[in-house]
Amino acid sequence: MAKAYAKDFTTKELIAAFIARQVRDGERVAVGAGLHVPRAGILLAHLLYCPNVRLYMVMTFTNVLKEPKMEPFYTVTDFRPAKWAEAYVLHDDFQENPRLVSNMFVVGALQIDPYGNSNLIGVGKDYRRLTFRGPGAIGTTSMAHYVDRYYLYVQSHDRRIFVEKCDFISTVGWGEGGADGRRRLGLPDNGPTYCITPLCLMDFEPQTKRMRLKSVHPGVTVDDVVRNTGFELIVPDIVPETEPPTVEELRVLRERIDVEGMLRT
Amino acid sequence: MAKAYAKDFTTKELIAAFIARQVRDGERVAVGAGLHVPRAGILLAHLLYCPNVRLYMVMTFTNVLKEPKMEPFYTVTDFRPAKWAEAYVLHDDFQENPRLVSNMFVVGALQIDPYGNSNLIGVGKDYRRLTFRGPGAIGTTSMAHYVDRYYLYVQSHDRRIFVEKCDFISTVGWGEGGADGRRRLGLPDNGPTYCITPLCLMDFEPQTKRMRLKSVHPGVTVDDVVRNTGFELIVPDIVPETEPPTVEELRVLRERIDVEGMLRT
Amino acid sequence: MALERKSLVIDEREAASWIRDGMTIAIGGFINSSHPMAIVRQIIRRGVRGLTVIGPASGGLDLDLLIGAGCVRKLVTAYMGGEHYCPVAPMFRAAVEHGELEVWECDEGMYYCALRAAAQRLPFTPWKAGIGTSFPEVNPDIKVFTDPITGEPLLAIPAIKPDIAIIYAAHADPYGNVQHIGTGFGDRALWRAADRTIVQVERIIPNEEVRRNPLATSLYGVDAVVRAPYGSHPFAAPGYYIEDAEHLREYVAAAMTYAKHGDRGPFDAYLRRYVLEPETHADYLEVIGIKRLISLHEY
Amino acid sequence: MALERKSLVIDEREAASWIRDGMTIAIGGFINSSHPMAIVRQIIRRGVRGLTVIGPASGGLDLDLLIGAGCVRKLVTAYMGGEHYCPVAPMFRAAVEHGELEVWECDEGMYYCALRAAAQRLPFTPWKAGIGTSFPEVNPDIKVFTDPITGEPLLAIPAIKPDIAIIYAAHADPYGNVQHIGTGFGDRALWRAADRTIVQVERIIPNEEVRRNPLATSLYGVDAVVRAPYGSHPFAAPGYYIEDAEHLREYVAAAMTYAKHGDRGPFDAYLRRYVLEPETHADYLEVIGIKRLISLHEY
Repeated sequence: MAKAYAKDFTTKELIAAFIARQVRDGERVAVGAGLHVPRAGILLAHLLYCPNVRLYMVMTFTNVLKEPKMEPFYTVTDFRPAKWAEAYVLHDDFQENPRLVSNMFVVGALQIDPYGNSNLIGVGKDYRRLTFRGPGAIGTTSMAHYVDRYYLYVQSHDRRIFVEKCDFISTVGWGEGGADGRRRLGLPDNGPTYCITPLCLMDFEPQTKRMRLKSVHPGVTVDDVVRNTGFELIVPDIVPETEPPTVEELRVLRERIDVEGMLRT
Repeated sequence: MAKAYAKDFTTKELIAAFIARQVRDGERVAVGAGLHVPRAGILLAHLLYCPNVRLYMVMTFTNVLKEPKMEPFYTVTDFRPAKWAEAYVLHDDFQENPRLVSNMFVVGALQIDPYGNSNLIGVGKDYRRLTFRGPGAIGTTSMAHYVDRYYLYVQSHDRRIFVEKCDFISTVGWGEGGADGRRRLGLPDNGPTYCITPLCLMDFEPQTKRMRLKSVHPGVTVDDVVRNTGFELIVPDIVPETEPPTVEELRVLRERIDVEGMLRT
Repeated sequence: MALERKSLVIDEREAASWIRDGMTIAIGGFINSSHPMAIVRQIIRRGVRGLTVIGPASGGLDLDLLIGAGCVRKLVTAYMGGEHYCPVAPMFRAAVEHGELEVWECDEGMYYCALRAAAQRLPFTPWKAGIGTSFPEVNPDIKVFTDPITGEPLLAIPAIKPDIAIIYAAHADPYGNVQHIGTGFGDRALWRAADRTIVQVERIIPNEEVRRNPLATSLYGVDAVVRAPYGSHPFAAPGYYIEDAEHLREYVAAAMTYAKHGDRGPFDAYLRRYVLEPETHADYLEVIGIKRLISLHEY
Repeated sequence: MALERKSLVIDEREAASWIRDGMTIAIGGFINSSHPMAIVRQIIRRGVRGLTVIGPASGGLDLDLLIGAGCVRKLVTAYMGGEHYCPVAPMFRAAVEHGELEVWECDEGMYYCALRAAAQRLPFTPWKAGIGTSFPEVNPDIKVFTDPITGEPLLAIPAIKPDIAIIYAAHADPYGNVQHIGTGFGDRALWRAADRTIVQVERIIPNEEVRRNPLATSLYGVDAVVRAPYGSHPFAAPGYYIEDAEHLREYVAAAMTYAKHGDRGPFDAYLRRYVLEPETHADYLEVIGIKRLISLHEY
């Protein structure tokens, strides 16, 4: 049966549907509080496709299959969603085996280079006198190391973010590139899978591990992407449009997950 | 006021009273299940002198000041004494900071050398074909490292235990001796304080860190000790008798701690 | 004569008096929740200077306030922000950009390695995540070394030892048995690493209540207990109240005026009104007002 | 069509079928308590050989039985005994003295270092306690190395990774949320280190009961759950029953006959009667008898 795609949706809803397709049933998946779009995508996967996902949410593990709708929460320390908890996760215990917390992870960034190395530390040539001090790496360095796959996710797409070289690297991507870019560093081969932006999806070309345009979101041209990317992007001859959410996905997203409409703006 | 010493007591009760004098108020003290005499000594200290001791007992922390009498227990996994628990201690968490579990520790041994190095691994020249396989180190190697002071404790005193050289060392004492015996190994200066046996108490002479006779138990001669020790012991000119329990200590021991009389045999 | 256990209860003034210039202190909680604010404000009132502060793995605006008040020389943390209230903590950002604050840069995994090394009295613990990043470059305390077993490169994360940890929890008995509501975030790691620990609580409970649920005892024995109802305000307290969004927005607006425009006026006014002028925690609560406080009760 | 969560409940036969010759398996509990005996006995029935067994930090007579039954090639543990029932586990002692069993010699601190390294996917973690002892000599996997920061000597304790951990707990829901009664000893460390975990429980409880007390959830998600009432017998089960002292004495007497006199008769008779002849865990319980079982209820 052909999928019934939705026609009227926002870019945020489109991205949530993409993220939903990345989740695999039975996995553990960390659900951030601050990143509303990835959170909605993971919950969408859970409610529609992955009943056995174990959600790591506000420092608890849970499964919300039976929840008719999710109330919103905005901070990782909001204790109210812990009412759904099946287990508490002590944050210090977490580091004993981060794989028990999540199989996939979403990493934000101030800067991203062509090989998917990313920076949350700050911007400036001199670490002792940064021109912009970032929030810090949070747990991204370690989580990206332990999960099976991670996703770069930014909420704007411009040449300040996508740069030839990050001023600092807080989470390693494919290193200096090449099929063995990570193995040369002595690291496992779990570099970033996709880079998700408000304009497009990008992946990494297997031989060079350089960023490659994979699809553009509706209304965005390849030129829009190229113009707003500060390094040379690999652009295939044919660049499809990003797969839209289905009618069912959009319904569940709006009725059960994003009840307050944060993704509709 | 002069202490009113008891007259009629067993060697086990004598040792319990000695151990009681080693405990300091406010400390954390691990109470083993299997070693009845040290356990009784620690409980005696708690009930008479150290109301703020935190007892680590059957994997819980507690304070039993208000208990009129302790019921006996024989295994570290007996869950019944956990009824007194103020906290549970996960055994894996324990190793995160062993000092949070105990400030003092009692170490048993199959063999002990003149510098207080001790062996729980086994007896034999070839580790691959031991003539007697011991129980293993348990946690003694690590606990003795972390506590402020530790005590060697054996339930018999003979030349098979007190040997010139241990076949294997599972808990390091004063190394190869000398005032800097442990510092030369890169270790802190918390080697064994006393060695407690059914015949006597021994300490370690400060310059050589060799074992030295400190006191003999009632009815034991210096010669009894020397004859049953397989290495040359430092014997001072005057060797006093071990300080007996007080009347009050003996009463509390018998009425509230050793109710089943294990120390009276 | 029956022996009695000694109460470890002190007030926030005595607790803050343990903190002296130049010490290394750890402050518990997580971003917008569970900070021992009665003690933090008293530390500011006392004018303590030159502190090395170990925040939670992810630090919040409590640390930002301490930085803005001039108490902090060096900060150990993997994140400094207020989530949706502000992406980067403003006074932190300004102090770093002006070269006035040293940061011990790490991620959360490395942070717990450093605390575990301190707790285990080890010089370091190894970590793999971070190979290929800038951490060993921006934090020279972190060394790349060769694993003695496999020969692969690893990071050596050195021990960081707090002289004193100051932790917020829901309850404690007078003898220092502490019970958190919820997970307690990384508070146990701070307690394990520190030489001494002070815990600030909403309520002091009887020892009998601790014994009723020993599974809930999160820190089995601390050195002092401070009672301060609403003591995490303006941050959340699991089981008691949510964060005071309006107050946090007021703080962020004041601090951002400095971070963006270099004007300390609004921040200093905040500091005077909420920290320096109230003499005690109870005085602070009067400034906030009971109406606001009860509006935050969790539901 | 409403989606449903998948039950992870299997029986002890299926659980034991996960264990294959030559695997590295971890078995939970502590000395005389909390061993997954229904699965252990089924492993013996299946005649599995060449196992590397990671016991608890301090191992008990459950492992002694596995050794006596010929399943074990190598054992990782810091202690092997039965406390006052027997100071050294008899079949263990005999196997070592005959050169038939390899021991990965460690103390409890080193044991958790090895498991943590496995859980954290690190080649090793460092440990200071043990410098000056025979451990690096009798266990060549443990290396003395020089700390890259201070230059002091340290032990490198290498990772030991269980393919499968088999753990006993009081309760689990059908989805693998596990709740211990009591501390759970070091079971969490085994679960964290292992690739897969099977938990054997007294009772399977509804998910709603798990949610009623999430603080009690000790292992948040395992791969399979086996229901086996009285499943730790003859060992204790916190909250359910104490150890069966009479049965343990019977075992020790049989095993000691071999250890002291080289006569396997009584041990083999024990093995036949209690392990090989009963086809299932329920059959084993019939051999023990309900009268004996209810006499062990904790009080």
